[in-house]
Amino acid sequence: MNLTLLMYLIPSLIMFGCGVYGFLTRKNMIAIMISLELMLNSIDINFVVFNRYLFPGQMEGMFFTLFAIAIAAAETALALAIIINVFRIAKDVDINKINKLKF
Amino acid sequence: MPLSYTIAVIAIPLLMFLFLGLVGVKMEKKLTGILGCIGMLVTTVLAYGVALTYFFGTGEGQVSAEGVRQAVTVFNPDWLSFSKTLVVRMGIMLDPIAAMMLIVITTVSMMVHLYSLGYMCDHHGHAEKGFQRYYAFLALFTFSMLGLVVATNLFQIFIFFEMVGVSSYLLIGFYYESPAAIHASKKAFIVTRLADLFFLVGILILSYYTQTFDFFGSDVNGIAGLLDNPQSSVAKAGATTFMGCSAMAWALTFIFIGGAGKSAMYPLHIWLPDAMEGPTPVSALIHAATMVVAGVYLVARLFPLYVIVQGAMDIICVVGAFTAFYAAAIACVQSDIKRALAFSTISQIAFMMTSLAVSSADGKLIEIHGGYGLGYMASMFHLFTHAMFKALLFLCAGAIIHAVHSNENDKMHGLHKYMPITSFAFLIGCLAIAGIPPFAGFWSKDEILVAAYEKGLGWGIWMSMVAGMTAFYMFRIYFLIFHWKKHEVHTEHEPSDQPWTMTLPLIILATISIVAGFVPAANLVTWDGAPLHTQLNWTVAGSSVLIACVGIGLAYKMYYKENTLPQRMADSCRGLWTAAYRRFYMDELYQFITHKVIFQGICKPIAKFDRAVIDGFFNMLAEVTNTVSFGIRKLQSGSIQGYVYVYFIGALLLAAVTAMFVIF
Amino acid sequence: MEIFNNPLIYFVIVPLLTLLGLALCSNKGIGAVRAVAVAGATVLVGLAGWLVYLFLQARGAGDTSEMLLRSDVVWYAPLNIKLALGVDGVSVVMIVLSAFIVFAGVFASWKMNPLPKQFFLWFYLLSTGVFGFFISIDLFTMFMFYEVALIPMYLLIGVWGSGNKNYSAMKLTLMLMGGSAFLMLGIIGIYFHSSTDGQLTMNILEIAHNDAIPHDWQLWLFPLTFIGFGVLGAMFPFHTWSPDGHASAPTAVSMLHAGVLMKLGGYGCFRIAIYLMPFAANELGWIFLTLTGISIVYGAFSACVQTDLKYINAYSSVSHCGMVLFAILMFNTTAMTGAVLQMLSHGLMTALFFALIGMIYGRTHTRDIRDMGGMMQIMPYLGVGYVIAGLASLGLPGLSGFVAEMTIFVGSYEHADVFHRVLTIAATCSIVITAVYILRVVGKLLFGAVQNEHHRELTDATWEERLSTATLIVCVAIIGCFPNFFVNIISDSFLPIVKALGAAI
Amino acid sequence: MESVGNIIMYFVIALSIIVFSVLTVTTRKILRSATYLLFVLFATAALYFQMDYPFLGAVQIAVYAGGIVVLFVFSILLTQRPGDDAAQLISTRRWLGAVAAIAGVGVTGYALFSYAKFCGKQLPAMGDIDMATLGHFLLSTDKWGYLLPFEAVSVLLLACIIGGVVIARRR
Repeated sequence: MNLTLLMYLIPSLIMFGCGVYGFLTRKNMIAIMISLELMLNSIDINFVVFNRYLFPGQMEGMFFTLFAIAIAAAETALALAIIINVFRIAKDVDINKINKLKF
Repeated sequence: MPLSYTIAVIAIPLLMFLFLGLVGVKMEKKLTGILGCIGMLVTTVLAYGVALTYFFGTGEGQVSAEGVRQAVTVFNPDWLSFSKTLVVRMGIMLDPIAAMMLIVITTVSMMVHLYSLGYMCDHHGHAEKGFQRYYAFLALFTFSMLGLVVATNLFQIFIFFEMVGVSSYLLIGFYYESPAAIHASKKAFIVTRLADLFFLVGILILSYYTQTFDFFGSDVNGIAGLLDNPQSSVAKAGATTFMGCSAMAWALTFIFIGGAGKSAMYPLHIWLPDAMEGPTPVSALIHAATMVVAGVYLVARLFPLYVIVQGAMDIICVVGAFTAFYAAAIACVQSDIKRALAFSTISQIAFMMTSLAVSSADGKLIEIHGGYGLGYMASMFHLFTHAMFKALLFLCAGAIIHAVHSNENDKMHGLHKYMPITSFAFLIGCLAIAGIPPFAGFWSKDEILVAAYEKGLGWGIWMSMVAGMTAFYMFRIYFLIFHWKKHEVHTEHEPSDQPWTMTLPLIILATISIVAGFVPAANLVTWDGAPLHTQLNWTVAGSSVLIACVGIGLAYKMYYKENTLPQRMADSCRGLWTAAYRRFYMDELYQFITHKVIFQGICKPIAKFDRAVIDGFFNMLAEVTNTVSFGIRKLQSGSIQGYVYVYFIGALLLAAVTAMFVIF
Repeated sequence: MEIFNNPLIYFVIVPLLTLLGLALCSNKGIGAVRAVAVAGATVLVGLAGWLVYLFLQARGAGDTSEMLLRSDVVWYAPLNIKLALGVDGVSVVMIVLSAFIVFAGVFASWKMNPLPKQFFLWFYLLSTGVFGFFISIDLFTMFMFYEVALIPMYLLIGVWGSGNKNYSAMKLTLMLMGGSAFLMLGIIGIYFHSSTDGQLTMNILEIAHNDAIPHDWQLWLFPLTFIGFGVLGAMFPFHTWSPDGHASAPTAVSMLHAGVLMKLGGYGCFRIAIYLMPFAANELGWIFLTLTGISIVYGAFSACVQTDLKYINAYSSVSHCGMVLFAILMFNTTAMTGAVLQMLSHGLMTALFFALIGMIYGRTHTRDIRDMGGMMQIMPYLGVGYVIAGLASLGLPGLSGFVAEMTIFVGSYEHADVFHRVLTIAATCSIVITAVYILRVVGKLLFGAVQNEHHRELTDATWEERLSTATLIVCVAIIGCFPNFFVNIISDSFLPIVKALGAAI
Repeated sequence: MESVGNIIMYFVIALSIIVFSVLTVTTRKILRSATYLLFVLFATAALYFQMDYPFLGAVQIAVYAGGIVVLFVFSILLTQRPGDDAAQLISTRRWLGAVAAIAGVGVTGYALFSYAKFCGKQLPAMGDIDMATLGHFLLSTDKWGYLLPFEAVSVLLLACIIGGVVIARRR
């Protein structure tokens, strides 16, 4: 039995699907962020796997993942700051109830 | 120019109108009336001077070598230039009929001005409300009518047609608080306006082909006028035909319709009886003597064209003859004195129209110089005499109405004892209109009958019959008012002859009615200016006097003393009598057409269509935009998950499609 | 600067200075506002008189150039947009008309309430647009001033209007803006075909002389521009803004709108649509001629059954303005002269009508003729004014309406084509229908018994109202009595247009 | 042929990724959700190690597992009252989400499987990446150098820090 490229892509794909599901269904903004992390992570895996399998001598995929992690960290930090701020004002983190700016 | 002071004849009434209209309102009522009378008196004197100078003077350009009176254009400035050739000028032109009309208009107008001083006051001699306005309007009317008759071109006639129409509207509606007066004035204006529309279309057609409005060309533009050479004018428009008639025939017919509206020819007569809602002197001036003959004057003015275009003449002839009879028949049963006189006026004007139209009876006569001028002369002569005695009759009627405060015959009866002067004046008027020699009407009507007999025996007999009816209905009115039975006094004071301001005009007009027949009209008022040699046709004259006497006798028998004969006769043909009394339901017909067809059937649907369909369409555009906008707004929900969902599905579809392309 | 030597520019500068003056006035107290507004209007009337003098003098001295008092200032060089000024006879009379109506309008809105200062500000901004439109001969500048004249209308109706004012203001503005959208497309199209040698231009004279617009483009651009202006000229079926708009607008705005703004439509139609695209005008003229013919009769019939005074006049305007466009489409000097006379006449007498209606409405607080009657006894001055306006409208000789209508009818009938002449005869029918609705409203409103006893306590016109109406009545009478003076000024202006039309067949 | 240890390792990683991913998005307790995310991130880190990218695995653990998840936990604790359950989801919403997710997985999976040959590639051999090389690449301006993104990210992080401070500061 060989560990093929496909075998690594499948968990990543499922992780991404879960992320999509979570993002679409959750109401809590933090949960949505968590789902977002899942999706990001699955993409990171893909980059790494493709890099490793297809271009083993190079490191583009790895670096891309590296930067993605860094940016994701920044983004998450900022998003969470906003969420907490919103919570302070609206006393809620339900995305459907935060519609004061809608119209 | 010896006649240049004619402009004063026109200008004084206009200035009087402006003065009385703008300043007079602030002045003492009686004073404005007296000022009006003085102004009118000056005008009258000047007009007589002009007319006499024209008829008997031998000034330059007035009479040609053959003794033919020429039309004199006193002045003729441009007023409105449509194009290089089509120019409307406002001028003064004198020819026999214009000069005659000057006399008619100023005389009657003078009498009415004077008469109104008394009539427009209540019994205590206080002037009525709006006295100044009344005199202003009278001046306006006089101005318009004078402007009309001295017109140098067709368009000027049209302009003053409109002006007299408006003055008539204002004067009929003088008592603007009474609904009947408003209604009558509106009706008069709209009916004549409708006729004017045809007049306008006629002018448009005519001017399109002849490229001129002027009757006579002048040195200024070098373009021949309409009447300089009628044959060529007709030839210009003769070639073009539309529905079988030449353009000229259409034009002349339309112009006649315009005249028929003013002259109350059937079926455009309906406004005239209602116009009697105006003050009686106004009826005498406008609706008996002057404005209503404007149509006759118009046809007479264009007579050289009409004689060539036989088709148009035939229409005039038929309309005139029918109207004469129709109106006479209605006049026989009317109970309102002014209405009866109004129908009598219609009938008499129709006489004039017919007389004009029978002039060209025989094609051969056109060749023979002067052969067909008899009817024309007769018509103008009758216009003159009729104006005098009809004004007299109306003024008498006014005096009577002023005395008994009613228009209805059954409030009058037996007034001879109380108002002898009025009675005599009225009798003279009746004799004149009935055609009893030596009163004025005899001479003119006789000529008309001769002309009609010349056209054909049938026409002659028909007109003689109508003449007989005229005698009958006039004396019916006379006997019913002044005899029939003893007068029952309805008001607090007995009726009596009116003050001198009202009686004097009666006497003057009665005198004119007696002597006017001896005016040598045949020498003065002919279509081409050349004297016409006529002699009394004793057969026609004798028979018409006989017929008139029969009519009078019949009226005497039926109406001199109270009896039941008229009632029995009315009962015996109840349907006919009612129909005649209701004026053969013409008013109802018009009412139906205007209200049911035009107002309810056209105007209302159009107004609804406008609001519902056209406005609805634009509102719908707005509505659709609004709806779509609100629909689209929902997509902008602000829900991030919704956006992602849509985005994700879209991306998936795109991926699926791409995948398919790549894989297969 | 060179341009300040041109008297025309002052027709824009004076309203702008008046705007400035008004802006400096205090918000409280109406006296200063009135003084500034009256001063501005008086200066404008004086300027208009001076312009007529200059014009007659130039023409009298034998200057036969198409446009007088020309001057060009480059505005935006890359697109060759210039502030091109110039007037011919038509512009001169339109400017005079506008000046008089602004003058009368100021007095008609003497007691404007609330916010008089702001009202006059917008009022003068509108005037600026109107005057600017008439003095400029550059497409871009004209369009700009056109928009300047349109936009204030929204606020003037929306803020100072009556009745269903928001709806009307919105409807009026949207429809006119829709029209100007068409117009802008047309103008851009004209611009890009304005010349064959690559030097594109916005100047009307140059475009007309280049005669470079290809025929197939003309067939597209002509309807766009004609409809664009036709909407403003209340052409059937784009007239529906007019009844609602007029009904809601305050008096002076109705006056200015019906009196001047609607004239922009007719003016633009011949100055831009017909003059620049004579081929398409000949080809497609009959379509618009039919529409305008419908307008004339349709508007008149609709007016017969209205009960609101302003609606009657709005529909009557549809009929009369239809006549303007109708005559313009007859393509001969006489009819086109008639069209301009009709613009003058309609401008003055509709302004008079709206002024009187505003004054009556201000007293009775109703415009429904069924609720009124016998006004002649109560307010004779206004009553007489109304009768004169009515008589002018139905074409009494001696007042302006007659002269204009007759010139139109005679000119239209001179057209050799049978179709045109039949339409002319159909259009003449409107003189009867006009008489019907005018007499109907005069009879119901002024004559008869007093319907409402409270109306007996109403007063007659005040001095400023008398001044406002008398100005207009005198103008109407002057045109009606001395038409040749105006015809002589106007008619030569159409020679180039008629020549272009003749050459393009 | 892979070593059995590697294969077992793979299955452990794959299963934990799948199971914990699903649990992350299905659990109704938000704190648990964050915990499961932590497990997913650990599994991912393990995967990186297996791929012979130890540095990346270390970064994953340090930044993600160590930083972000802690942030999550803190913010959950700040916004959530203890014992709060997420509200029951509306079923239509759940179904729609599921459909979208499954469709996405389906489409992508289909694409993957239709490239089975390509996907069946074996793990090629790769030399060790030492930290020196990595550092050179990160800070070089040569063709494969990443100095610019590196600096960009550092500026981003700075901006992020400032932004976080500004946003979270109590006014």
